[in-house]
Amino acid sequence: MTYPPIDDGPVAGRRLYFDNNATTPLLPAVSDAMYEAVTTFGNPSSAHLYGEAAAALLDKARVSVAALLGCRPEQVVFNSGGSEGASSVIVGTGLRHVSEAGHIITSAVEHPAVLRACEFLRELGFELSVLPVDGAGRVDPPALQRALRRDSRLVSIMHANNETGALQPVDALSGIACEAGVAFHCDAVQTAGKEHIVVAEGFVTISAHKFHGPKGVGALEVRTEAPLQKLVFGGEQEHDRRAGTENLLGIVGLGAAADAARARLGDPDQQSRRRAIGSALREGLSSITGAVVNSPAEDCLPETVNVSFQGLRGDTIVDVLSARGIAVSTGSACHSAHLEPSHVLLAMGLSADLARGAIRFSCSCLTTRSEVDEVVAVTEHTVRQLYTTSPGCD
Amino acid sequence: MTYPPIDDGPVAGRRLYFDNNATTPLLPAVSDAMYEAVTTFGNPSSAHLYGEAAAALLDKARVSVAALLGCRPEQVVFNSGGSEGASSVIVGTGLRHVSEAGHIITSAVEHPAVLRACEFLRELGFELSVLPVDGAGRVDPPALQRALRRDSRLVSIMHANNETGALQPVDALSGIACEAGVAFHCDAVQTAGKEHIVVAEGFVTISAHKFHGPKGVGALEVRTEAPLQKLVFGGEQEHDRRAGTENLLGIVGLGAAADAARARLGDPDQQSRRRAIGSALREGLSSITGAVVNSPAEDCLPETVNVSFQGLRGDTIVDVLSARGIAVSTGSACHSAHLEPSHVLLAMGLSADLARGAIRFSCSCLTTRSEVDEVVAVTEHTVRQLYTTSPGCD
Amino acid sequence: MARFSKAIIDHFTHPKNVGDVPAPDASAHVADPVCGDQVHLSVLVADGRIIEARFRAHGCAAALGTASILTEWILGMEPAALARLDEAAVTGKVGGLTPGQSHCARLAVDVLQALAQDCASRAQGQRT
Amino acid sequence: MARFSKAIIDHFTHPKNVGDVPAPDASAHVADPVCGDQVHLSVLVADGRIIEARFRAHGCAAALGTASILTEWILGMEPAALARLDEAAVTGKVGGLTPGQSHCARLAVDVLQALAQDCASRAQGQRT
Ligand SMILES: Cc1ncc(COP(=O)(O)O)c(C=O)c1O
Ligand SMILES: Cc1ncc(COP(=O)(O)O)c(C=O)c1O
Repeated sequence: MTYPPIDDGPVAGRRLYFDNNATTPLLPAVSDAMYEAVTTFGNPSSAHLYGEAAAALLDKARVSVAALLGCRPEQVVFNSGGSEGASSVIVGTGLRHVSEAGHIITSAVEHPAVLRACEFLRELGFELSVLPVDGAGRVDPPALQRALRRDSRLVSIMHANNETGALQPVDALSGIACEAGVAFHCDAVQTAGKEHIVVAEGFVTISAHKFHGPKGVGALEVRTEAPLQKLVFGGEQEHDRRAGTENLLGIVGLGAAADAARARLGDPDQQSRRRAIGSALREGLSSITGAVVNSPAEDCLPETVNVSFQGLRGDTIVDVLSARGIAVSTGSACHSAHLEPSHVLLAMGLSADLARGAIRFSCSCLTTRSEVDEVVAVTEHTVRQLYTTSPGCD
Repeated sequence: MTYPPIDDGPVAGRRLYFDNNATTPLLPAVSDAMYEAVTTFGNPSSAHLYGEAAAALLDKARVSVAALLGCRPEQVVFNSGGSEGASSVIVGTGLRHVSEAGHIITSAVEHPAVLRACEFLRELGFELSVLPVDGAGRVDPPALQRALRRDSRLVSIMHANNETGALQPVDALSGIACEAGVAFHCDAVQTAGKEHIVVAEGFVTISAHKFHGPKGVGALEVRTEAPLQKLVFGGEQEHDRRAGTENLLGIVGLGAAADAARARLGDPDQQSRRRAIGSALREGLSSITGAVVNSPAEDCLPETVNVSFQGLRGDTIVDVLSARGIAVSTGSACHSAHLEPSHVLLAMGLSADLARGAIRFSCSCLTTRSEVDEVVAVTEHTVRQLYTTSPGCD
Repeated sequence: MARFSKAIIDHFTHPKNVGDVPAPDASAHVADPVCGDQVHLSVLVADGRIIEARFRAHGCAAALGTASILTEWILGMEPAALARLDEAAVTGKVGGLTPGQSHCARLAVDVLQALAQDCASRAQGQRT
Repeated sequence: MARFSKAIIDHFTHPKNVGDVPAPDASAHVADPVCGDQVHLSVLVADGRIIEARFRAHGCAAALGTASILTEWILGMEPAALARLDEAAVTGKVGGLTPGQSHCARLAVDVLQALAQDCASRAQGQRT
């Protein structure tokens, strides 16, 4: 796929987007569906033809998302994306139990949407257990079993890690929580549209823009009898679980993205192509001098390759690659001159230096083999140049 | 304007949309801006060219919204719409003061987004004062003064009422709260884009879809030093006040809608046209036998005319008009066979029967004079027919 | 499912047989205590069959449409047959009702039974 | 403002004068204790002017670009003049720095001053 050009790119012509875990471009089928829906402008709650036409689009999208997730349409609660999804379950749990507080369990490698919300609950008086991970970034199910207490209110563990692609055994984890009668939340933002999500019982958060839908729209799957506290109040939209006039265009886009993702998941050719592209990327990058691959070899999203270059800084590599028309990321948000090493890589046992040298390459279904080859070649050249420039090298 | 056709409308050709307080169609300038932005798909937080291009769109929209509101761009926090805006301030206040609780003040005519959130705070242990309104639906500023207590945490009063269009004296009300050192929130969802919003100091909630922007996107103006508790946790988007990957297309649409609204507000011709259309609608409806106009004659959005037909049911009139291709609403959400009279009209002193007979006609800048004449004629015909059918009439 | 069947829309936008039959052979008025909907039916009977029917109604649009449909449906029926029409029959006749409109079928059955009863008691009255 | 000036991008993608001058007349190495950025400069001086300069650097892309720019900028200057270049001058020369990159100007000023000092002390050493 050729990506749309961006103004003032210094490397004429080259545009390689390998930051699909940050966000993905809309598929043509998604933008077409949204274009078509622009004229259906009614409020889905309105009791007239304009409202009914809008409500029909909403229903259709709900069926599409339910089909992707393998749940019933009424178990789908549309919202504004992954951060709201996670916050609504976690902060909602805090609000429901605010007077007696209690205990919350999460893992050390969660996205800030989960970690920050859990830390907020700690401020409200809850106790927080943060389960450690092994070198592959995985939580050990028996560790969850041991951490559970009588006053545990919620277990929140992600499916695929956004920085490394490592998959958690969420089926086992949700089963353990469920058996103990504790509500389970799975942040499946990085798996939705890429892998089947197998959660025995619980809340599942997904976000459209990670699988070629629009940004700022997502869904919470409520596959549980556990109560869900409303966070956004107002009308009785979404079966009275999330108020506010619905983001109709965004939801139509989410529905179209879900349809396309379901087709990919069911297509063996697309799945083997996806694995082949991922392997080529992983092998190409791992052969570069100084490279240490941080993404586990097994049980990992093939489209995510997290790699550190010993002695180099990830943010510098990202900036030089960006100037060469290649979009990748450090995987951790970098807000200051002082580069914080990724909490995910530190939890996996990497040294701070190696963690600071990490960059994340992430593909999508639009990524081609020749793009992979080009990105590996340019990365190799860039890494070699940075080593040459380093004070300690020759 | 001719509205897009809707499938299966039984009155061939007629499509009159008079439910603009529920939601509005996108202006062509808005959908054009969104179409154009579809290819700028980067994540605004990403440190590469795709991210920078997306961040530039975000910045531009923020400047547009700030210009409409007359504030600084960094005072604008984008969110998912009016319900989130109101809930974030109110529930956020609840969370900040959850241990000691305190006192909250609102009015009897607020939108459910505010009322339900305030009632939730009452469940958390807060005391709630609900200020009454006069026959025009207005809060008396001295009543706010008297209601304020030392432990008051928040005053939340709307600008224009969504059912009647009545404007509250929010400048005076915010001044009183502010002088007492109490945070003020103004639900300006119905005024944004139609009237200048004059709030001395406080939080102001707006929603794009009420002024020809897309649904599911809005903004909170933070024109105050009062602290704002995050409700959606995660990254540091929106100056660390609202996490989550931004609804980029929606925000671009909101920005374009704000530009168009600012142009209308500054154009005396458009303003006098707007008032002329509103007067024609009001006069036409009020001359129908049995009509009682509930919208105040002064200090009211000209585009909103709430009218009751004595002895008739508003929901029935809405359904018959809808079958005739005319979209209006009862003004209050009707969820059951049992029609709840509007809490707004009851607070203004209407009898339950008269309140049940209310319907709301609401125009936008796209409404034409001939549409007004047609809607008045069809309403007159419909009302006469319903009177003829009624058991008590002849 | 659309909120209203085509038949109901036709009838509430263009109601048939509105008003009262002058000097009716039977009439009935029922009201739903919950939603407040009211239906009034009056008929002329000749040779043991309904030959004219008119309605008045107050309530939701579906109730109005249903009442109008009744006035056409029952023409030619024997009054006693009215009492055998049940909610399912009414719902089918009007082209379907949403759960929120099911009270319209109940109301229709109630008014038809009341009408059948009024016919019967007047016939009784004539006989005695 | 874009995150990097055109000059900085040019220099970090195509760095000039990477490495060490063999048998330098002066050299300097500074490190920022906060962000860990390091710059190493070495120069040849002839007739009281800098005639060759090379750098090595570790740090953010702006620091790398700035160091590369320095090696071209200081050619032809008298070593003593280096100590008079301040952060504003560096910032202007590199085409602007964002607030998050201002440490690059500080680092540049530090390494230039250290270099001027090294030149001065070596000249001192030759004279005595
Ligand atoms: C694992 C994970 N969880 C949550 C989020 C937050 O989703 P959103 O950006 O849609 O709020 C992201 C992405 O940003 C993510 O990768
Ligand atoms: C006065 C008022 N406040 C709040 C809202 C809620 O806004 P939104 O639907 O964007 O959540 C609305 C409209 O629905 C409104 O009219």
